[in-house]
Amino acid sequence: MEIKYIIDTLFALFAMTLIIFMVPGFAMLEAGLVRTKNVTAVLTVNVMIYAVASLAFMLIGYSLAFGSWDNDGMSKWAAFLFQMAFVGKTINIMSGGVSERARIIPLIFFTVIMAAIIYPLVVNVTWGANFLAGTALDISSMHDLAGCTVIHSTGAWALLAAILIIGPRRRRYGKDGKVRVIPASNIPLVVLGALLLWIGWFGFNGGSVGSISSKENADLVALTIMNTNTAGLAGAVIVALMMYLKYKKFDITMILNGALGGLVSVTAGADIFDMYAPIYIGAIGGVIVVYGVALFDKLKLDDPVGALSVHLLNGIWGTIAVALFASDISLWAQIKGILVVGIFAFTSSYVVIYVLNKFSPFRANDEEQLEGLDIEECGVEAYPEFKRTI
Amino acid sequence: MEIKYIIDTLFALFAMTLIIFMVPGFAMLEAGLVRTKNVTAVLTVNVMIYAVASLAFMLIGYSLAFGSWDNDGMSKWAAFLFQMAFVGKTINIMSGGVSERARIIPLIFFTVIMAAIIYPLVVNVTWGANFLAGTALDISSMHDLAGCTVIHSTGAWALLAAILIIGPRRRRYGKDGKVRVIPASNIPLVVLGALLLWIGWFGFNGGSVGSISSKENADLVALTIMNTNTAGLAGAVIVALMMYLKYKKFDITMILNGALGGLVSVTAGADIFDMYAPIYIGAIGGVIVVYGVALFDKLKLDDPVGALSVHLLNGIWGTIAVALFASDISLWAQIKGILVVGIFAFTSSYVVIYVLNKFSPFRANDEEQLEGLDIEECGVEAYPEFKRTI
Amino acid sequence: MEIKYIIDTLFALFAMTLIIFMVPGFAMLEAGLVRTKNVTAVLTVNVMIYAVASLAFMLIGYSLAFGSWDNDGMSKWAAFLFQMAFVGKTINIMSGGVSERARIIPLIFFTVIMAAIIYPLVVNVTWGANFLAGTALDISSMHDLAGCTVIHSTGAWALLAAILIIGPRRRRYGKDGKVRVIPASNIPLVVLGALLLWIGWFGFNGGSVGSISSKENADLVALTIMNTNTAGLAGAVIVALMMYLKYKKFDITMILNGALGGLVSVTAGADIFDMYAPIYIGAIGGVIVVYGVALFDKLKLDDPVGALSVHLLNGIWGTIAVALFASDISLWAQIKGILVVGIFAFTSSYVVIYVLNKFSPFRANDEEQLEGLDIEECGVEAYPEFKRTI
Amino acid sequence: MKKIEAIIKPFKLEDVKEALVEAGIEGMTVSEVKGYGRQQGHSELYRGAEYIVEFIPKVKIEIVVSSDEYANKAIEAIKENAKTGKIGDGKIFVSDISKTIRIRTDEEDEEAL
Amino acid sequence: MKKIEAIIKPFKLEDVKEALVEAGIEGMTVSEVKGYGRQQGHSELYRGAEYIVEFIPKVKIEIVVSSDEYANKAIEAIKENAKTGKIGDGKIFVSDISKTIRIRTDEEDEEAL
Amino acid sequence: MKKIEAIIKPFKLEDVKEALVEAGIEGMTVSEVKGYGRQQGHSELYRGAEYIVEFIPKVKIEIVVSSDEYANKAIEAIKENAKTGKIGDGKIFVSDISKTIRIRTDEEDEEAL
Ligand SMILES: Nc1ncnc2c1ncn2[C@@H]1O[C@H](COP(=O)(O)OP(=O)(O)O)[C@@H](O)[C@H]1O
Ligand SMILES: Nc1ncnc2c1ncn2[C@@H]1O[C@H](COP(=O)(O)OP(=O)(O)O)[C@@H](O)[C@H]1O
Ligand SMILES: Nc1ncnc2c1ncn2[C@@H]1O[C@H](COP(=O)(O)OP(=O)(O)O)[C@@H](O)[C@H]1O
Repeated sequence: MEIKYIIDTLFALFAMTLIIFMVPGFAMLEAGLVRTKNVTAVLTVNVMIYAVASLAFMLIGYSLAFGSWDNDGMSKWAAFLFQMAFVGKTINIMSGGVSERARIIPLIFFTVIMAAIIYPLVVNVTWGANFLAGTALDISSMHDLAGCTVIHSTGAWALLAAILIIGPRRRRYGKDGKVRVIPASNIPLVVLGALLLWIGWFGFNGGSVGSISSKENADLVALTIMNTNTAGLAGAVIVALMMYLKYKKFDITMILNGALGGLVSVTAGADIFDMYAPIYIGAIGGVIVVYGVALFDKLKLDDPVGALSVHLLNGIWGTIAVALFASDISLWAQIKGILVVGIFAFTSSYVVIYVLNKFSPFRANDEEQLEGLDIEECGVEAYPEFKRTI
Repeated sequence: MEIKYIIDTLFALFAMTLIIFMVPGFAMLEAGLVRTKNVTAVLTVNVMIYAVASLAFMLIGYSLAFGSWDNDGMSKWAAFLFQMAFVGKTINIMSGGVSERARIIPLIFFTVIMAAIIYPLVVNVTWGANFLAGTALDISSMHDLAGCTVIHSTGAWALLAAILIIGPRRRRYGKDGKVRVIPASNIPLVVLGALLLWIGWFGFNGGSVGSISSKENADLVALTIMNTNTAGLAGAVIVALMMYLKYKKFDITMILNGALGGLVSVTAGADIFDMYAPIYIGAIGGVIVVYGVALFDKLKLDDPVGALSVHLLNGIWGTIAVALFASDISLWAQIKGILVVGIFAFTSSYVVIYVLNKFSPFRANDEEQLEGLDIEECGVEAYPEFKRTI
Repeated sequence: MEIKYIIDTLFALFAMTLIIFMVPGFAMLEAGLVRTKNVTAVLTVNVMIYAVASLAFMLIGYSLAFGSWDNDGMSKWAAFLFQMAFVGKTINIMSGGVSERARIIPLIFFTVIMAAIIYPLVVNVTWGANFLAGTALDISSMHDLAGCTVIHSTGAWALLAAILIIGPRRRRYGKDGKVRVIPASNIPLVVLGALLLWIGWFGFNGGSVGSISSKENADLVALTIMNTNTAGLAGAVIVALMMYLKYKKFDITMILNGALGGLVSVTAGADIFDMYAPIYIGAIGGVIVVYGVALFDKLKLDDPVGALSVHLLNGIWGTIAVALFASDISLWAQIKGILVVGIFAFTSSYVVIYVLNKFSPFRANDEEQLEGLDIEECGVEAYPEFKRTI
Repeated sequence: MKKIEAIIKPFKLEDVKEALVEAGIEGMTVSEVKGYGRQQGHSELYRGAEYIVEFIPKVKIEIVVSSDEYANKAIEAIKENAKTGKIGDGKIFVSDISKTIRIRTDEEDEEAL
Repeated sequence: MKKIEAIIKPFKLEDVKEALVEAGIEGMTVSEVKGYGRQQGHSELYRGAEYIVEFIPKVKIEIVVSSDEYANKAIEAIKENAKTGKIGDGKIFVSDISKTIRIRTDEEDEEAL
Repeated sequence: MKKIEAIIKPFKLEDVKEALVEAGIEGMTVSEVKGYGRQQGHSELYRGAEYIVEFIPKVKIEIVVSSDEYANKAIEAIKENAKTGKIGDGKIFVSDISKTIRIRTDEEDEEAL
């Protein structure tokens, strides 16, 4: 047994490390997607989320989620680290979607509450101690391998609440209802960030199998990583095709969102799909992103990085897909899980953000947005020596 | 035996992950080496190659190469993932060398054929099922640990075919025969990319040992990684010296090419060299790059990233070096392998590119090249807010 | 026993790989912190340090440090690779702090001597063969898990010597004693670099436990990584707070230095602290950085990346902290270790740099600094197509 | 012919451009410049130290027009649309141009505009 | 003295510069500007949405010459070498300069050029 | 009114600006340009091949002043502070401005400066 303990500890540390690559992953992706005047601010937010969320989770959230630090299968420190690597992601999803207008201080307050309470409660009723066990709201039979609902939807529900309260960026939607396109400022960073996220996903989903120390589990982990990758591939390919058919051009910003959508969509069931299902699931995930981005813009829900489409719509789709593409999974259990988590995550986030907003307004005013959050919030320009074009 | 299965699965997943870091590695390297107006296009090509080649290899190529998915030593999914991580590299080598002028659509078509057929056939006769077994063309006795010939030369032969058909970039060679130097646009990206490739090489070569689950294999894997690294070091150092002697300056773009040349040159035999041989092999690899780059420019073979020198010349040199620096390796077997693979890879690529080129021309015309492929092919500028200098 | 050998070899290779990510980590961090005209030069220095230091350590330093290449617990090649991954860091610390004015050639000479002799001697008397054993200077009872003193202080003492000899950057300190602030040129690279260093630290400290192949060691490794991470979190949070209280702004360049300071400060004892101690240790480390940066500027010791505060002050603090926060560690043993290493590292570096400086002056003259080291030393502009602002 | 050079706040460019087009000005050349004047620069941070950025980003618009009438139209359009009422709104300078050529057609003066 | 300002397509700069040097013009100052005129901007994409980039990169060349003769030479060199015949080739503007100084030597006017 | 355009070496900007402010010049507009003249460009490397960068970074300062007196003050300030004595120090060009407007206040000419 000792050898299993050792190998699973090593495996968890390996998986954890891959997930931590998502910290620069998110940071680079978002730094590339926003305008140069808001780059330092989003980077600062990303660093602060990692720092604050991880500490809050260590001090409060982890116990709340799992009831205890004990672990038989591997070092409890490794088990913690693996779980800790997740928590910031929920908040990254939220912060990315309100970037270019949300101030740092209230985001940090929200990070504390999300990492210490909201997310741990979601984990509690799904993967953790489950205080709802035995009640009508028990959703522990939902199959959600690595957080399609638990992480991606949770973060994106918080984002939806935040967008509703904070509103769109200055001049994003014209008086005449026209949508003003605000392009990404640094495409290499976008690509680097997306690819680091992609690699991190191997640890995210593979590590969520929880153990590699038996022949079956070794197969399961490898299959999970393969399926994860496949869905990302399919998401990228389908969106490339859609872009080419529409514009005769390959819009890389959308293609990468398609890949990420594919990756989210396979996250709930990567361990129990056969090797072909992820092609369909990921491709549908990609299509969802393309229509989702347009839809949210029509609804004037301003989301600079496309997080609502990538994480919310695909978080839902991916959780449902498990019931459609894997056997022995109850569609109802999946939907119930989506609903319970969704209602809880959205409502609690809405209330928290609403209240925080009274004390420490999230929204930078028009003048601050015009100047850029970098100077207002950080005092540090991202590229001070580079001449900006108009 | 179960424990060996588990450890080798974990090891393959670790090695595979390192190789996947070569996806951002190639992407950043090439994005840094091309002009700002072609950055999005090369990034898009890199992402599409990963997506399309991996899917094609999964659906067709892998079976063609190995005859079956079965695997006793480790999870078959892990074995597949490890092999899948290789396939895109061959095409990256080719696409990098025709960047700044090759259109995306025909590159994608070529990617499908390369990943589904050409590369799998090369693998088949070297590491795989070997349909040439017993014939006069049997080259399975060539020692090529991690693809000096199988991957690097194959990709570079395809590149040579592509350059012959597509031609140089607009105004690269003046009417008077003068070579116009087109400098790299973003050196930090070049360095980041090269270093990510370097790290990926540990997985590439180390993982190619195939198993770490015995004392001998553990030593072999560690020695392989050490030798790989050493050759890269030697390549960098010798080129730095050469540049300093010639210009009293350290041309980092050449130094990194030297390091990559060193890494390629040790790829065939890193597992069977002693710890000193890679110093010589890598240093010679570096020297080859310096003269190679100048040579190909004299031949008017326009290769913006130096791939012919790094991958073709050093692919050949590295494969021969095994016979020179390791015992019990037949020089003739190595040369025969180089020839058979080279003739097949070059001819088949040439025919495929030639035919594709009739239907979907590879070359962006002069006006499109002037405007830059980013706007023509992707509609997305890489750095829209940064003012470009003339 | 064979299985332990295998697992520890795999573990060392994993840890080594993470440390190698610090090569791009340092490179990106420094490339982001210096002005655009010196970016290629610092990148070149970083690459040359990795190449030259690793080779010198392989050919000379490793034997000098450990007496022999033999290893029972794991593959000797893996053991070497893990140690080799350290050596460049010492010099990175030094080179970063004299960037924007130190020429490449003398830096390379110093790299050879540091990697072949100075650093190996420090290792010899702390982790290695210990030629001081039994003498009054024996410091082998200092607890320094992963090089708080052995690596960070050693490198930073060399830096202090270098700054004293080389002097500040042109016009950094006005005639009137005023300090001219020279801001970082590329914040995304700074963040990317710092986060890669952070991840590398997991391998650095975790791997320094030396073995994961027993239940106790698995726990120890996981705890070490967790503690490492926690101290980085605490350093970031405390500095963010200090910056906000002082300026109502989040200065990310300082926050990241705080995180790095926290990471250094926990490096000596991450394996023997409980899970809460690193919060205090890292937070103090962050505070030290804030005051340290200001202090060194008052002393006119010009250190563009803050290495003296991050590595020297926190190297000392972290080594002392072991005695304060862990039981059974002698404060005197720690202080003695700091002193012996400090005096040796500073004096030997000073002499070497002083002598080298006579033959090959370190300092680029004012005109060269004005033009920028990129053109003077490398002939390669980092961002030739990007228009620079005044 | 008159040349009108206006230094304005960058975010006003779009409004000004639209007003100019409406006023019948069909061509213009703009560039990013830095201004120094009464408007105070802001302070920035680097590793815990503050410093002042004195030069403020502005946009310069250059328009050559064939007649005083157009010049006045252009000036009016700029004045109305670049104004925020806060320090730093910028300046308009008018000078004489003695000759204009359209490179494509070799047309000169009025015809070239 | 005359000042010649030419707005041209960026990729024509090298040809124009060489022609100017051949015509005996020893100095010039160039800058990157954006032009708005009859030439249409192109459309770009971002996450599946299209938008138009209206301002087109151009290069501005400024040359001060001492005599009408040189002015004409310069204008000819520019006209011939900047022309593609397609919309957007740009404009040449000529104006007067009342004084020129070479900073290095304090030379003035003709001698400073 | 006079417009003074000076092309100087970039690292001299700070000194020149301070001297101008001391001379009572309250406003100026600067931009990054590239110069071509007697000063030779430097050579750079790319993958082992050398090439020449011909255009040299310069800074252009534009100042509009109300009187010849101020013009002379400005010219003196620039001449003294931009000089290094080496080739490439740059040029000063003076021309006439017929009208100036301060956008914020609609003030004109002298009052606008
Ligand atoms: N004398 C001048 N010559 C050239 N440009 C000037 C002059 N005075 C002001 N400017 C330009 O006009 C801009 C605005 O001037 P400023 O004094 O800040 O405010 P205001 O225009 O409201 O008086 C400056 O940033 C500078 O670009
Ligand atoms: N009235 C004007 N004032 C200043 N610049 C102008 C004017 N008209 C055109 N330009 C400049 O000349 C460029 C070319 O003009 P455009 O109308 O597009 O084509 P063409 O020169 O072929 O008529 C524009 O992009 C702009 O930079
Ligand atoms: N005739 C000219 N018209 C416009 N700008 C010029 C002219 N001659 C020189 N310049 C500008 O002045 C700068 C310095 O000129 P240069 O001939 O190199 O040295 P110097 O000013 O010492 O004679 C050039 O880089 C260019 O920007």
